[in-house]
Amino acid sequence: AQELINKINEKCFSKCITKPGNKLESSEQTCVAKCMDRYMEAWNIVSRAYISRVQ
Amino acid sequence: AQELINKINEKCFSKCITKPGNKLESSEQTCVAKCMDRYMEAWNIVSRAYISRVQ
Amino acid sequence: AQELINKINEKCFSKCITKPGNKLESSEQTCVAKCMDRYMEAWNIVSRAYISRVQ
Amino acid sequence: NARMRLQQSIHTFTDLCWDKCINKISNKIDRGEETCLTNCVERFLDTSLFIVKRLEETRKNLS
Amino acid sequence: NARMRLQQSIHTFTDLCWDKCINKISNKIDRGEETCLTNCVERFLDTSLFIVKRLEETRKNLS
Amino acid sequence: NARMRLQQSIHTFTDLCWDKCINKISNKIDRGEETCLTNCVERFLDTSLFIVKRLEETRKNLS
Repeated sequence: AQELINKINEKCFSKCITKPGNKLESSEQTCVAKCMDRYMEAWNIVSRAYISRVQ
Repeated sequence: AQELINKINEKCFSKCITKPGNKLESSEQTCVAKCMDRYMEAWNIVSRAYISRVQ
Repeated sequence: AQELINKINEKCFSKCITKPGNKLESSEQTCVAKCMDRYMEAWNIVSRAYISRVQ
Repeated sequence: NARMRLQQSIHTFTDLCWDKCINKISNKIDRGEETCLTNCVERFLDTSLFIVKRLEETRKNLS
Repeated sequence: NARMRLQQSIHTFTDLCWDKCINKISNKIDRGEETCLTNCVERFLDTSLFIVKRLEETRKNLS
Repeated sequence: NARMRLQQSIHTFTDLCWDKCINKISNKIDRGEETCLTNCVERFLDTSLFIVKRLEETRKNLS
């Protein structure tokens, strides 16, 4: 799962923390949490599409 | 040639398939074919420039 | 130091040589020299921040 | 290892298609985004096949 | 090798935070840019911890 | 392996200079694009030499 964590970190940091401040604001945490859920959803959709093609 | 194919795929997909639809449209195929030829031309020009410098 | 040189090369080429001409202009050299110093400063700041966090 | 290569491909496609299909982060991936993600994977694979096929034809014509 | 992994992380963060914090090349990195670089590293690490913690909680709730 | 390193460099430069020099896909690479690609490779190598030389001078002055 390390690769998935790295990708989520990279994508969600760049989407949610546009101007890094003194602490991780609660609005940024909410954004990261949502972004993380969306990324895992996307990963599942992509898996299904890819596996159904290569089978 | 695998590396070349991967690069062409990456560059030409991003240039030619801006909004992925239900199938690869013939206009998208034409674009990919042209893009592929241009990429290989560019590869040749870059090779010549690089080799003439490192010799 | 190879990795640092590669990163400086990549970042400073893209910042300073926007339209590559027949030779490396002196204004481009000045820009690369400054960019290189700034990149190494940034590297030091990042190191300090990172090391003080992981300690 | 086949399983690891499969996972790696899925990571690569999710990365690429996320950038192409997801603009803002909402409460759920909507229908349009889902279709875009699926099509993105399929069209990328189509493009890949198209390129390999065309390269082979070029080679055949040259020999 | 721990020392090499440390160096690699510093390269990765400098790359990422350079793009986020440095717009134009001036004679010195100014106060605002320095703060941005430091915060960029710290917030990235916070985000990383937040993600790992949240994943673990999800797993715990599922089991 | 020297041949593989050469090929890898050509791939890296084609990738970089393609993004810098090719905007739209036309029927042939035109004169301007060709000059841009050649200059892009040469200026990148110049930049590389300039950086290495300047680093060495800094080291000499420090020792």
